[in-house]
Amino acid sequence: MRRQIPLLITLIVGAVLIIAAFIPRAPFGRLGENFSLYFDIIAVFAFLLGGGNLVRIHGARLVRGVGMAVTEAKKGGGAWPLRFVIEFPFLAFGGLKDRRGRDWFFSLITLLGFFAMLAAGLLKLGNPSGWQGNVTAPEGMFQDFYDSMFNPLQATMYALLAFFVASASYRAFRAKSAEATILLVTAFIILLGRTPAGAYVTAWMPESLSFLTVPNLANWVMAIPNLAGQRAIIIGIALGVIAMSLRVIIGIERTYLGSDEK
Amino acid sequence: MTEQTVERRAIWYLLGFLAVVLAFVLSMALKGFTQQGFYVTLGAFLTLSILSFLYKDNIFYKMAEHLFVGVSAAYWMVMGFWSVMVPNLIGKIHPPAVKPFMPAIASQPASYWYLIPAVLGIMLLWRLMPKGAWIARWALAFIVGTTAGLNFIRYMASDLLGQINSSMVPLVVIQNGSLDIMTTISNLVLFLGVFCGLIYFFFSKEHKGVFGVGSKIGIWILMVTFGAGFGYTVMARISLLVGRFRFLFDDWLGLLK
Amino acid sequence: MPSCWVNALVRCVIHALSPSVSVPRERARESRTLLRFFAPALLFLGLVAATVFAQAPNGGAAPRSVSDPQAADTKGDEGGSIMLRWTLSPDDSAGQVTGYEVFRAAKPDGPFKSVGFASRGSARFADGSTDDDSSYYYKIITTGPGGSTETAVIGPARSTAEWFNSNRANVLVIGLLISGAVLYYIASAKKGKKLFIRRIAGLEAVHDAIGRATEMGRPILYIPGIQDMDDVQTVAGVTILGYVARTIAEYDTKLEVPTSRSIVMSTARETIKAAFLSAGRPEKYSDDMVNYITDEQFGYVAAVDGIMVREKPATCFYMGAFFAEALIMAETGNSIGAIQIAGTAMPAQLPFFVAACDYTLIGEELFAASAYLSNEPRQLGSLKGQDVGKSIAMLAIAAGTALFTLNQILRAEWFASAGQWLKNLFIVN
Amino acid sequence: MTNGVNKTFLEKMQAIDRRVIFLFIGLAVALPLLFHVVFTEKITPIVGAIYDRVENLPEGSKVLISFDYSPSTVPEIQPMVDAVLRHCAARKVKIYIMGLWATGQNIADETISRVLKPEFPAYQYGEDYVNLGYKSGNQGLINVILTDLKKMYTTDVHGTAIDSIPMMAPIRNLRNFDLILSFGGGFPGMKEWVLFAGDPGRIPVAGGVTAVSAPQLYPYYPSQLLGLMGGIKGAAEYESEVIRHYSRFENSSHPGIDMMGPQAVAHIVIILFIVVGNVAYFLTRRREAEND
Repeated sequence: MRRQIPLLITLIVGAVLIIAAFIPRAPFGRLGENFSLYFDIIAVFAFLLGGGNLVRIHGARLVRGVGMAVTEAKKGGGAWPLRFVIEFPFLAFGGLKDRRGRDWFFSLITLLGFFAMLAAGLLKLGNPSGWQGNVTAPEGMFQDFYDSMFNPLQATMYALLAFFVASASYRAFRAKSAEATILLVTAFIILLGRTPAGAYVTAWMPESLSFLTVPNLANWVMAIPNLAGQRAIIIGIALGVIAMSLRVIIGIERTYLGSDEK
Repeated sequence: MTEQTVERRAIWYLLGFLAVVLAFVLSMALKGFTQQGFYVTLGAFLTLSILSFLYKDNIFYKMAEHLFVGVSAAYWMVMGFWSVMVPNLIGKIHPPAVKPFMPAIASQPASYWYLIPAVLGIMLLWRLMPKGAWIARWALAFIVGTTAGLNFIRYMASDLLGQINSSMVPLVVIQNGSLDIMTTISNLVLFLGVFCGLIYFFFSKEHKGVFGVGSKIGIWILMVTFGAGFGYTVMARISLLVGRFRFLFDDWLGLLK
Repeated sequence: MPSCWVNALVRCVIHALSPSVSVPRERARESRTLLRFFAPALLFLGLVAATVFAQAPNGGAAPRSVSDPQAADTKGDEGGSIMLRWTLSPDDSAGQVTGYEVFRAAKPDGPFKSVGFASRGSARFADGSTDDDSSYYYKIITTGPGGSTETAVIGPARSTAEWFNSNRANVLVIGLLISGAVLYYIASAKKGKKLFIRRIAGLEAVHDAIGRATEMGRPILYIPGIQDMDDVQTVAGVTILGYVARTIAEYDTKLEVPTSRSIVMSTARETIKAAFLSAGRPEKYSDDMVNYITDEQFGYVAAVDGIMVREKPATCFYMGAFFAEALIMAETGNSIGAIQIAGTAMPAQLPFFVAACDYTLIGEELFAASAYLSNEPRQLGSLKGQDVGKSIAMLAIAAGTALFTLNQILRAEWFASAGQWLKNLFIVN
Repeated sequence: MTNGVNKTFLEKMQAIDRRVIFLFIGLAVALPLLFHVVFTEKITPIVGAIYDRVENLPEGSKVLISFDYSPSTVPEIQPMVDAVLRHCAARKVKIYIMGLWATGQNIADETISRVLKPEFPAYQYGEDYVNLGYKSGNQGLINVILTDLKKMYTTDVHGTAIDSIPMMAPIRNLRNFDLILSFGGGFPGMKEWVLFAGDPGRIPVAGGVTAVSAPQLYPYYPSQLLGLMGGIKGAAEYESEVIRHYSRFENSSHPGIDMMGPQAVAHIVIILFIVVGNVAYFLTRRREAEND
């Protein structure tokens, strides 16, 4: 029973949404749209699960780690709080022998960041227009935190890609096989074509061969063979999604629902 | 580890820690001890901490990473609360309740349909209860059913039909009585590419003989696509790094004019 | 005045074309003089006219009006909309038209109010603000830099709601065809019909990769994408996790699944729990295998990179929807020497997985993976059904291409219209 | 002896430590930035299509600009937005600003106060431009406002009722716009605008995306997508074109053009590394073949 009801829910919800796509009249016409809105709401409820998990894990590590660090400091005897302060960097940055509590200081950072941001946002601290103001209004504490921490962290993490893209292309673009050579040659043309250098390399070509200049070739590769491959991939994906959705709806694919037993 | 080495390590750690604090304070002195100066310095400090990961994992990266996790998790929760929970749930079920926050929507009529996601959300949370954790599966079943139903139609209509539609092009293009060579070649490549690409994806037929040749061409076309996608993207990635360097050089150090 | 010129032109042309036509001598001489004098000038003027005609027949003047305007209910909608169609103004392509403004009134004699503007080149406009209980009258005003002209009042038109979205009839038919094929092969596989499924290298490698982690005594990292459960790729990623977890349960290997969404965390826990149970090892399962990190894409990848360099997993799986973080993870995974198996239907990220991972499931293969790994006849049957879908797509593309090609070569109207008909079957509404 | 040394050198060239590559990339970006290296750009048809459409919009046309990105892609997207915004304002069209991304709202505010207010003082809020702000719902939001904008937007970003904003009077839904411009790169973004607004509503959609998303959008051009700016190069092309036609913008900032310098150098560095790797690979193979 515990398994049948969820399967039935999936079947009904999935089938109704598919049928509703063909009925423009209310309430069917807006069903898909409304269900998407419902999903967003459920996702916010779920934040409690995720956030709870985050706090639980880091909280536990913090408590355990601080305990261990204090024990460690007390071992030296004398004025252990003073010892704790002096040895703090050591005790905080991985100096503890027991793995389970070693990263306590980092967990503390996570928790501080989490609660500071949460408080600033939920209470709209420092918001120029108070409760009614937009939570992301400039000068609010939430936005300040965002600008000074979230933004540089996010942008830099993203920027790491500049380095990784270089190391990956150095390693992967090597003419070891027919496929790898094609990959290499195409990437090479496009790379050149995206810079002013591409235009200079083939600038000597006569007008009649202009389609062979690197920028034109790069544009052609983007517009034609790339497009062909994209289309094949997209059509394949669409069929994959259709079959997968059907399997889910009729209940053949149900690993996500857990087991029959409790 | 003897007690002495531990002590020595602790001292080194302490010195390192102080050096970082000092560097921070000095950098702030450059920008002026204002809130703005503090924020820019903090941003630069975090930027450098993340970049240090390129050399190897270290405590600066680890600190930045942990801060990022905490701050960003809370960020999305707050956004979810103010942009979904308040206007789309509370504001729909009991509009007067949101009057202190969003007076504009407080007078709209209540819509009790939104009790559905509320109930499903609570079901999902039920797994925290000691008993009846299985009830959460009902909510999951609803979510997965919605995903399956919506995506079935969405991919069917836009991706499948749309791409088939635009793949129908003449293989030979004759303009004013003469062959348009460029377009003809392009269309041939396009057709062959889509066709062979699809052959590659066949699961229930062995890729041998003519079919094998088609599938081979299919892989080649896919490789062209991947090479092109890769090459095209490099630019974007470099731009991001340029953005970070500009921040460091300009906003923080004031080197660019 | 212009008609006079046209007359002269026509006469000249007739004379030029028919030199042998017997005409009174005087008249003939007159025409010849006319010709001699005017022919070069006329030829020049004709050329100019021809070019100008193609661009701006009545430069500076108001554009000519649209013709054949019609107003009728928008078909296959929920009501509240009337569709207006017209034949473009002859001046449209000449760039003398800026657009078409649609005016509406409740009575044929007005007052008319503008309801919208269709830009140059568009021959239809949907007035999406009608009330199903009222009748409306319309007129269409063609505007251009030189002024504007309006059509006569058309109407009355009413909007109605329909029970069937006729614009989507093609989606219905093709959907039924493909679903039918999938269901048919599922049913026939259930009856015991043997199906051939080709080898998918990335999936063959799954067992070895798990075995390797066990031998090395290092954990396995599984990333089910960074999107929520409303993305079908995440559903695929989580189902594949189910099969991977079943294999892992048989070994003594640590599994780590960091997730970037709370709902995915819940679902992944259910999935792994069930997998361990069906492998007969429920006691080995713990909720700590799956942890929520953060919804933020780059915060998530920062943490995953941290896990990679500190715990050094021997095997990394990336199955689901990925964005830019794909390469950050795959390159870090590569630097620690992990075996990496990726699968995504994000075309933009496929190149990076192909470059940095050992095996990559490309698009459709991601959705086929769970069926393939399950090795269950019914699931495999659905793969055969997918192939039928591909055959339909290939047939349609081939037929459409053939018709359009024949039209180019033979210039026969029939091929063009047949091709267009076929193409329209696949139009997206 | 020499042979042995060479071989190890070749092997080294085949497996350069990634940190060496990282260092070179860092320098390739930092040095041109510090020493201000710039190149000139020529417009390509796919970008030109957008430029021409905006250029030919009659005064008072209604253009919707959607900010669908976050600070992480600002360096790549913002130059396009600035250039297009300047162009639109120079054409005196009415600009409607919104965002599918929560993060887009702040960026929009920032853009308005940095570009629109100081450079076009005649532009009046509510008359010539309006900021509708962010609403959640992704493609669902587009779906709704395709038929009824006021269902989702009852106020603008400042809380002013929509009905009291003069330029909102002629707007019932998305179909009332002459052009929709989306800037972004992820989900939701341009693809959703095409599928949920452009196609069903037959509204011209164009805009700019990060270079990584551009190849995915090529299939929609030109039938479903009017034009596309891909990455910084797209921005640099648009900037060059705007500057070429409007002398008043000669002294405006042009980050796209500025950023092409580091771009070009970094690209060449990557290309060189690929060449070195391949040459070393071939030499090793040939030597192995000779030794056999």
